Amino acid sequence: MIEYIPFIAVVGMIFIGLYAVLFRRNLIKIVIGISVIESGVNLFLITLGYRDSGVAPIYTSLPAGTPSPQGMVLPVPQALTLTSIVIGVAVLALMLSLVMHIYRKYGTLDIRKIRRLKE
Amino acid sequence: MTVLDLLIEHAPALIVAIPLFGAFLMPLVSRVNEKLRNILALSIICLTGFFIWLLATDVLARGPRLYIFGAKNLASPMVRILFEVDSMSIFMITITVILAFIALVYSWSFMKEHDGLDKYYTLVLLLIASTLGMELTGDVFNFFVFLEISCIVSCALIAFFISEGEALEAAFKYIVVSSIGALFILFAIGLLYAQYDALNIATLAQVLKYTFLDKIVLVLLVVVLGMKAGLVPMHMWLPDSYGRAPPSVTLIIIGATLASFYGVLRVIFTLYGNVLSNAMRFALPVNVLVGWILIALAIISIIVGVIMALVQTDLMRLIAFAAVAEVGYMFLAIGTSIAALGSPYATTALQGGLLHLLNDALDIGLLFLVAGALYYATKKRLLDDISGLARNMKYTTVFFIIGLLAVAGMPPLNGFASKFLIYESVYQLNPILSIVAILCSILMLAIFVKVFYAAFLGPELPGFKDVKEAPRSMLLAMGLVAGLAIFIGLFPNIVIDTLVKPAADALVNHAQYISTVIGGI
Amino acid sequence: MNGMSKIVKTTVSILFPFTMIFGLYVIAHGHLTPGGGFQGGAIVASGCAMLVIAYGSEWVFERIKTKRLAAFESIGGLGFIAVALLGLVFSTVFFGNFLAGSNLLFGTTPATGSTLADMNTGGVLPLMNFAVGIKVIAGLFVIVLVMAYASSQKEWNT
Amino acid sequence: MFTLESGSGFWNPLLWILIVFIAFLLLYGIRGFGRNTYKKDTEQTKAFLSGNKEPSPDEMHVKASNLYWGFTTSLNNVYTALRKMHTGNTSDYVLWFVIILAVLFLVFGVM
Amino acid sequence: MDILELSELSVRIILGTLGLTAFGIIFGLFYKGIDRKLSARMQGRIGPPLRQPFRDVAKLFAKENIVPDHAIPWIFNLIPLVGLIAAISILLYLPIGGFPALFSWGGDLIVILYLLLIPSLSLVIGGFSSGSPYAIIGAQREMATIIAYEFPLAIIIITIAWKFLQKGATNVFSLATITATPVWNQVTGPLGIIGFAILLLVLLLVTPAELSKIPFDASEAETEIAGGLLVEYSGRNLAMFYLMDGVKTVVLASLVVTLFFPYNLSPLLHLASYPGMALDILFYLFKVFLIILFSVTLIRVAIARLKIDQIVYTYWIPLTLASLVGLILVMWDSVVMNLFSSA
Repeated sequence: MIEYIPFIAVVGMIFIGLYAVLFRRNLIKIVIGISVIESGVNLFLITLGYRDSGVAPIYTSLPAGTPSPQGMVLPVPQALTLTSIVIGVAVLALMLSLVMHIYRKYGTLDIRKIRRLKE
Repeated sequence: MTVLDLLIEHAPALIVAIPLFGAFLMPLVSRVNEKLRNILALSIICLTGFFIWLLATDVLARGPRLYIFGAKNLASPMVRILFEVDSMSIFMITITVILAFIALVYSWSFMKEHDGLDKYYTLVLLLIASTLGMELTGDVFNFFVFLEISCIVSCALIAFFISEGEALEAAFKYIVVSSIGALFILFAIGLLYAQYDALNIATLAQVLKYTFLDKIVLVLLVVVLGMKAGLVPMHMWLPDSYGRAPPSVTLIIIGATLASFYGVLRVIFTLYGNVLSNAMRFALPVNVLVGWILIALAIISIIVGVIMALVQTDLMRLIAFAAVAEVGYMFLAIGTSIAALGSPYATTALQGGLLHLLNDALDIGLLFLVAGALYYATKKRLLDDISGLARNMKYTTVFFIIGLLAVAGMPPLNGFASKFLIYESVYQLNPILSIVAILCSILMLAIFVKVFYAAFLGPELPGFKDVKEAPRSMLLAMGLVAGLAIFIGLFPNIVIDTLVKPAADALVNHAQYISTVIGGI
Repeated sequence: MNGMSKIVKTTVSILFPFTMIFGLYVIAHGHLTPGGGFQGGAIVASGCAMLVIAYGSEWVFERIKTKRLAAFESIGGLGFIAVALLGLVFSTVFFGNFLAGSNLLFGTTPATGSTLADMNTGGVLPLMNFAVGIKVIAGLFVIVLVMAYASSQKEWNT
Repeated sequence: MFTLESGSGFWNPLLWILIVFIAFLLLYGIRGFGRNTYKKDTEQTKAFLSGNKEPSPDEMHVKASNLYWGFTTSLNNVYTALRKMHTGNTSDYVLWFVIILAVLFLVFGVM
Repeated sequence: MDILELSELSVRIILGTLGLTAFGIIFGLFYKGIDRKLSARMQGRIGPPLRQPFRDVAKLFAKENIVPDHAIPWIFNLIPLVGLIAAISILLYLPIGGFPALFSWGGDLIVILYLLLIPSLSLVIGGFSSGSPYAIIGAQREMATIIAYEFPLAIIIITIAWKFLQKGATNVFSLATITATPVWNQVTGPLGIIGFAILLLVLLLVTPAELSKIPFDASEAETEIAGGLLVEYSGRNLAMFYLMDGVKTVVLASLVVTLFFPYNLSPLLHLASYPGMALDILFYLFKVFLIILFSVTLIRVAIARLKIDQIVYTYWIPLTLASLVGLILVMWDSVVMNLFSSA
């Protein structure tokens, strides 16, 4: 059971994030919601690569007696997560700067009022 | 090994690397000279086009190619980062590079009076590089990375007219929708990796078993990529962002949108190619189910697209809704070919859909360029505010007429050739599909005749006495697209035989795609 | 944003060099330890962000030319692709690791097994880490600086 | 070779262009027999308005959004529904995405 | 393709175009004369002589060719010609006079459906480009009419092709296939015959709208918008539109003949060579006359003009539903017959 907790957390985080995007009105909260979804997905990737009592996958600093490569956690999901984090930073920065500019033009952060483009 | 062989061998990497290199070069060059920067950007695209031409001649003659990054020995390609280029990828990158070239020619005059152009060119080249990467990669995770890059860059470009609040709003909507979509794609990739320990499309396609998780992955990928391609009812971001981006950028964003469409094709035909027709659901093979779902969404897209376009007052937004309908036509053809996999008309439908992909890019692109020229000349966006421009803008009028006839699918232009193939194949699945498609294409005609009347015909309003014809580079760009549209219209068979048919065959023949990787080189 | 109190400023002045060194260390050891260009770059950029918070964005903005930072960002990106292209020239493939095993710069082959880390290994990886590091430092610093400056009182009112 | 064949029919653009070209030459010739002069800048080049005086172009111009009025009015119900759908609210955009996702999950038997 | 075939093809194209242009224009005007004479007799008038349409054209050629101030001259002048040329080009794809179509390998029903749009579209753009409010109102009505009647027309064409496909024919949109075995021979039971009869009726009712004849001529409506989209046209430009109308009448009647009555008398009477051909041509002209008599003359004499929303309603609701019923009957035809035969 205990090994499922991370996956439950992943689903929980994705739903919390979706909730924020769907039902919160503040732009900043929507941005936070997207960040939460992203963290959930990253957690999912990291969990995939986890092995019970595994060590960092570096050959030169392997503790003595660890079977290699069975004793290491998987490096590929970590690489994926890192890439995803980097992308996440870019998306976050872009969204926040857009929010700043939108606030200047519209004078509000309410998503329901930022809809000059419709129909 | 001659130099030519060497160039062809490394072409897949260079096609992505050259625009990327150019993108980072732009800020440095534009400190030196602005004209030099424009020339450099164009020549970078020409160089990319040259490599694409080299690669295309080779791949079309000899079958798919692999390119493995960073490895001297080429053993076990399935655990490496690789590009896999088959005829379908060639088809897509050809379209992308043509659009990119035209957009850059157009930007020369169109963007002249704006500042921040060094960033503009950087972003445009980055967008081109990421779109090309999406179409070349043989690896789901790299597909995600390129998709995200294209999202971020498109968002920044949509917000390029930063003094307009609407542009910012469109960009924000775009980034929210597409980043959530991309995260779901990453989630799906994680699910695939968890089951099969592979990220490579070919390897995954071979071992995929259509388990419970694979169903989730299929739904996630198809829905997200469908959203990025603009399927109704997930299309709302598309009119917003197409309508507010600079028209030259819209042309390249059309390319990125089509790359998402390409993603749908890859997922269904290649990734799930082995399992779809074997698995059952509701006593139907799953490929029929997927096909009919796509057809249903496509029909809704066509109808909603044309009906909404009929009442738009903003010209670019109107064209964007027409683009939604055109995407619907593509999905209609593709859905038919999936639902009727293996029958002779499925091939026709697939060819028609792919030819329509090319035609849609050209026709909608041409209309956006004309709309941009009108905006450039009058600084007005709304159709109600302009009138009688045919007197002062003769060439633009001719190009618009070509675009109008092409997008409505009137003979003898390119739109007719592809719609002809679509009508004459989808009716075999169900006659109603063809009927709706024909009717909506006539509605499309009505929409653009209205635009033609409102913008070009009608009495000469006092404010437009001294409107000038668009500058030469914009005319050149429009002329290029119009020429291509006429060429494809008059000689559809040449295009079908050289590009579309190999692409359709490559899509259906997923075993070859897999064996290129698994069977080694 | 105006600067904070004298205590904060002094503390930041003392901490700033250490943050820089730590960040540069993470960049330089990217091929040996967890970390690398992005992570180290992010640490350095956080150090710079600390500076922005303590001294106020206008103070920093007057002393740093954002244009130059943008140029650095380009140079980082160019360097990365240039190294990859050099791989094409000297090795046989794009991203080819032409330095590994060549006994030149970063070219020695590390001993197998659990040994002390050897800086002089990794081939082109450290070079790429440096390129990415430069790009990330410049990029993130520009983002932080421009955002802070744009939301500062002086800019907001215009 | 130049005929596009779909398996159900044919379309040869070149043939059509040739036909149109020949017909154009012929009919342009026939048209040339007609009189091509008219009295410029007189009352007869004004728009025909049943003898009423011609208003300024601005007033006479039928605006684009008034075109096809009959058609849009007869589809009023459809337009009301579609306008309601296109709210312009970003949350709704994501909501549609989630709805389609949920529907497809149901169809494919995931939920 | 060697040089001989190529030269034969080019001769066919040139002579065919010239011949069918002459045929279309002469018989278009001829049938126009008959139509006017007959409708006058039905209304208790004497009516003009049969050669009156020819005189009309000759008169229009002698009149001033006025280009209004608000028009865009090159579009305004080009458009009537484009419409006439497109209407004539359809004749080359249709079987005329009992002979097989000249270029049945060059275009099929979908092509004809789209080529039929061009004359109507030229009327619309001509109206829009003349810059008069009457013309603009007429043009937008014409566009609405096009959208309206295109729905049932598409259903008819697709249904016929679908039925041929079910019977195992190839190239089902090709007119050569359709004339080889008439649609009435494709059905297996009474349901199919009823279905095709409904479709024939709908096609006959679509014809007057294609030709903008009363009751579907809201786009011209002389009494309310003074000729509508033609109001600013005069002289030889109007003559081109006049000729286009005549050619389109022949085209549409020939289309109905081709789709539903592709019968010839000569095989029945075992006539060969020239007498047979002459008989076929006369029979074809008679069939065309019957169709024009019904769907142009009779309907326009019997019914008053409809408003534009009534036109859209007529085509989109009753006629579309009728043609859908026809489609369903044709689709279920063999299914139901199989049920009977198995029971």
